Amino acid sequence: MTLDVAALRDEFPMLSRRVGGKPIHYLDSANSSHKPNCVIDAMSTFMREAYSPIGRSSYALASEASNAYEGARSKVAGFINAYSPCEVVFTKNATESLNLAAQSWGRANLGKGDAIVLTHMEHHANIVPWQMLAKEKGFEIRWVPLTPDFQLDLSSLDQLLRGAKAISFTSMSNVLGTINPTRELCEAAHAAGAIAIVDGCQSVPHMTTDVRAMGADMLAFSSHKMCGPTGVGVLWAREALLDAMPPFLGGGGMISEVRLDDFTCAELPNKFEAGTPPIVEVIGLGAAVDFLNRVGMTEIRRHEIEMTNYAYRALTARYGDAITIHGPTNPELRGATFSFAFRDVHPHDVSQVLDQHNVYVRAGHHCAKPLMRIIGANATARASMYLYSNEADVDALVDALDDVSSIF
Amino acid sequence: MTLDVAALRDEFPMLSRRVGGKPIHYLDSANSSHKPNCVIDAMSTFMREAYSPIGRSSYALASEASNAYEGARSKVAGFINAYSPCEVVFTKNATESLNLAAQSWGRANLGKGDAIVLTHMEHHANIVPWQMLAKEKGFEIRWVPLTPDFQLDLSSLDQLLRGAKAISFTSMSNVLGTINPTRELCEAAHAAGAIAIVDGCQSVPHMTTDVRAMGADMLAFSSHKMCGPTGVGVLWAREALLDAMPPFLGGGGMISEVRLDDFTCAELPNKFEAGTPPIVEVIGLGAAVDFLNRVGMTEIRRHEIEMTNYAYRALTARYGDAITIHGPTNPELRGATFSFAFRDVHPHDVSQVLDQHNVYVRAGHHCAKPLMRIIGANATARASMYLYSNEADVDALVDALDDVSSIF
Amino acid sequence: MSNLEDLYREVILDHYRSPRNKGELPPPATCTEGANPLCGDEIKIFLDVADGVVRDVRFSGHGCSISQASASMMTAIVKGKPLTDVRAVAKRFKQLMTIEEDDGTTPTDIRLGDIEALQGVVKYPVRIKCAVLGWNTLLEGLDSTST
Amino acid sequence: MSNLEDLYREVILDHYRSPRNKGELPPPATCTEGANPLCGDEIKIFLDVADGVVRDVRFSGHGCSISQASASMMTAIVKGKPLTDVRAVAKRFKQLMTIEEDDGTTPTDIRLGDIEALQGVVKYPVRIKCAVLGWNTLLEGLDSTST
Ligand SMILES: Cc1ncc(COP(=O)(O)O)c(C=O)c1O
Ligand SMILES: Cc1ncc(COP(=O)(O)O)c(C=O)c1O
Repeated sequence: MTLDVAALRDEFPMLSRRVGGKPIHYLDSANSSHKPNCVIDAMSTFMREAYSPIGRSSYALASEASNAYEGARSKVAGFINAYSPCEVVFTKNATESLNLAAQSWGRANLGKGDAIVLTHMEHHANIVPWQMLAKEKGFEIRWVPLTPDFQLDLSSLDQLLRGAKAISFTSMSNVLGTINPTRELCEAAHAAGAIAIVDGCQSVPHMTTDVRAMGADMLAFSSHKMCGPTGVGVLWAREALLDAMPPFLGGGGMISEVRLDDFTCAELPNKFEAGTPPIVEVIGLGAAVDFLNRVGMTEIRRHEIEMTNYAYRALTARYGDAITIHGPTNPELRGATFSFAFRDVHPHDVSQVLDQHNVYVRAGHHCAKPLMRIIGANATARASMYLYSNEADVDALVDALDDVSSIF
Repeated sequence: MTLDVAALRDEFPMLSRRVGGKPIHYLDSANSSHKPNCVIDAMSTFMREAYSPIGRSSYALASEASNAYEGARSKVAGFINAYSPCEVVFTKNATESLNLAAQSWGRANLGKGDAIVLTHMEHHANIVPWQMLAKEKGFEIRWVPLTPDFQLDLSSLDQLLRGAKAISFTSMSNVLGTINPTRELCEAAHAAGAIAIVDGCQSVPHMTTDVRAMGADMLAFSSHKMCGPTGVGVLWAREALLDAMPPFLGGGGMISEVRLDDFTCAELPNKFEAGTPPIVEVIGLGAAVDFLNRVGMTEIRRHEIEMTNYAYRALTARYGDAITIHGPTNPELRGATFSFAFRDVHPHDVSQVLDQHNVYVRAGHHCAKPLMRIIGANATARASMYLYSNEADVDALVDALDDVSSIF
Repeated sequence: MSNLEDLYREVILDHYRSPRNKGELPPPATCTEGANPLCGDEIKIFLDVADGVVRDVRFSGHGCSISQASASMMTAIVKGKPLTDVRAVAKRFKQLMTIEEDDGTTPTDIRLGDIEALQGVVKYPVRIKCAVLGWNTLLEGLDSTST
Repeated sequence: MSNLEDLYREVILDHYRSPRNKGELPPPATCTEGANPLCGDEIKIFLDVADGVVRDVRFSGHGCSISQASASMMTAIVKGKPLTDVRAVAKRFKQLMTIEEDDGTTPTDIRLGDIEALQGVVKYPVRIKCAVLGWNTLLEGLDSTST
């Protein structure tokens, strides 16, 4: 069964927005996704009918709200097949999740003479936190390079991992669309005695995630890319790892005892959730997980493979060599995210002309400057799809590129 | 002119929620406030009609959304009389704001032999981040004690500040209600060559804030306590200070350049906003600021002084010595937050009985364990009011306490 | 008038007002501390265990009526009991509090006596932590004694 | 067909396709780098200033049509001009781009020539940064030369 995309689109009010009297074609879902009515309504209904501080207060409404909040944690835990809800830490976004990994686990475990492994296709969120810490602690950062067909070059992986304490890598490139072999990478890490941290931002919204099958030690992702609200992200990690990690942010909720001279930490997951959490946003994320489960992650993945095929054919049929797609050609090995160069027109100009046709793509370095340098582009235009993307979106993109040709 | 509280209450849908068929009396606003329709609607309308990633994408909808986001920043800047919007950094809550202050400013400026000054009435959010850093860096934490009438004892302030690099203090105690002399404290800090960091969580929602008049160097507060959504907080700091501070979280948006071996930071305020920000929540906070401006901060303060008077009289008239209110008696020197002991009944039991009457107060240590120890209470019950609190709320509290007496 | 009779039964209030075995035991009795960080309740359990029997037990600390009454009832029931019985009662109690599932291994004939009165707590989930604080601390104490 | 004629005027596309003064100047000419972190555009401005006059100027780097055309037009207009005129033109241009207010101090008779064609950019706020990148870099270069 494939998705009934037309029906799904009706659930996303933004998709019927018109600009200049014409429909819009949103092709920037790798950046952030739109929100279905059920998520928007879950948030506003909660604020209207059930809002309450959680955890710290004990009256009936507060425990009702706490239950809703913890219920969402269980939903998220189930969604990624975590061992226990207490392994799910709510952050503000995936960037905070990765900073938490670096500042808590990294600060406690990395020093002079140590090394970690990253890849050339990481997002800045999985580079800069490690660079910041490395500057202070003096450990080494090693890089997994790319093959010419936009895959990770694993030929020297074992060597890179030798003596390394962790590898942190993206499960799917936000620029190339490349899906990385997470399981193989996690196994190689463990064989070398390193832990495996997975940046799941681009895969968790688009395909089934199973942290047990993956064998990961930590997984970071963001709500706003998976039909959920902004303001909340997730760090999942194995319980034993979280237990051993020092706290990250200090404050209310994460302590068990505070004296003038010292403090002790609360149990998981509270230890890592200092201050008032994004209560409403977590409720919204729970609704997004329900929505994705209802639609079905397998079906979403299948739909995106179909769309990838469709887009590939449509773009190359019309433009041939005039368009260069930076990324694997096999749709099974990639997500529905296309970075491309169109003739020698600057991506900023491409996106400007597309914008005029209500075709919304992103142009720039996509927060992956090292990768851009490696693929030899200063910027690319990127069209990225999701469960609600349809052939009309792709057709509009293909047609609008004609206008780019006519201007430049 | 006093507030038309009845009309205002109609704007807060949660206040008409009934439990067990009866109205609720929400007296936990120091913990978190309810949200008016205009805030809830601003968020859901934005998600339905204008949602878009900001900053990094260049199509028309993205710049529309960026303008809305930056517009909210300007509103917040205006609300506290900041010198410039670029001094307003959006965080996830006040706790993150204070951790940012500690981890960025503190990590760069505090070492062995240094000292900072806190007070005995701080919230854990303004204690633990400093303790965490002090453990690592070995600087000293000094404490401003309390007077018997629940004020800061400033008699030895100059001595405490001697050689200190910062004082960080709350503008209003979340337990005692005490309003601290922020201006005097900031001046004393500057005279001693220290910077002044203000935890504004409890004052910003309830009275006019003017960072220039205050003379503060940094100010932290949370959206969810000031009619805004969860998931967003603010750190305001002087531009020169922010400029000199190293980054806190690393990732997309906060960089100007990233190479394999290094990165450089973006300009303010982006430097401190790594990753996808709480876009929808910032829009909601902007709506909350508009709402508070419409109601009028002077009028809100006046209303809360009246409510304080009313509550004081009502509680002591009925219960005399059976109730002990931990906090200043003069309503001009305090906010409408009452921590109290009722006979020798444990606060948890007090709040349980009150809950049965739909009177929602918080019982516990209020994330201020050092203070609790100092006032000799293991826990207190706390009733806290806001612009929408009315005499019926207080009357319900007073009546319900009768039932506490009848059970215990 | 309130509907709290379920929670604040007379026998609970009685244990709260007149706690049994409140106080301390000198060494070699062991002392185990427990706390409920959320509400600030703190408890100490003093245990004198010999020959597999709880010879004496005391508790001190502060907390709400439920935590104090529960601790008082607990001391009353475990005092003089063999450890196996104590553990079985603890298990039974946690099942009553719905925080442990009945795995069929608990003898069904265990009498909880006064403690049954605490079952009204289940309707007030946040108070369950208060009711089990003393019991959890006791179990921790037993674990450290028996090693 | 698109409505982009305002933005992509013929004269702009001409400067983009055939940039004037593209290249480098050897020392002692100064070189100043500028970048637009959001979109990745990078530019270098080479300046040969003597006796208060911009004797020669070149630019290199990469960027979109607007940033390239604007830089090209800029070099064409400032080459050979006294510094005071250059600063006045820069100021006038930034006013055109609405990022600087007209404080009344700019002579009103400044001719921007081709550069006027860039005023369509104002309707596309995100592109304003592209249009001023070269100018800002030039001003930075002048500031560092004159000290
Ligand atoms: C004085 C004070 N500081 C800090 C905080 C922490 O705020 P948040 O939980 O929103 O981070 C609070 C509220 O809980 C507070 O009352
Ligand atoms: C691969 C990858 N990692 C990390 C991030 C950062 O996510 P966020 O901006 O939600 O923190 C993103 C998205 O921007 C991403 O695509």
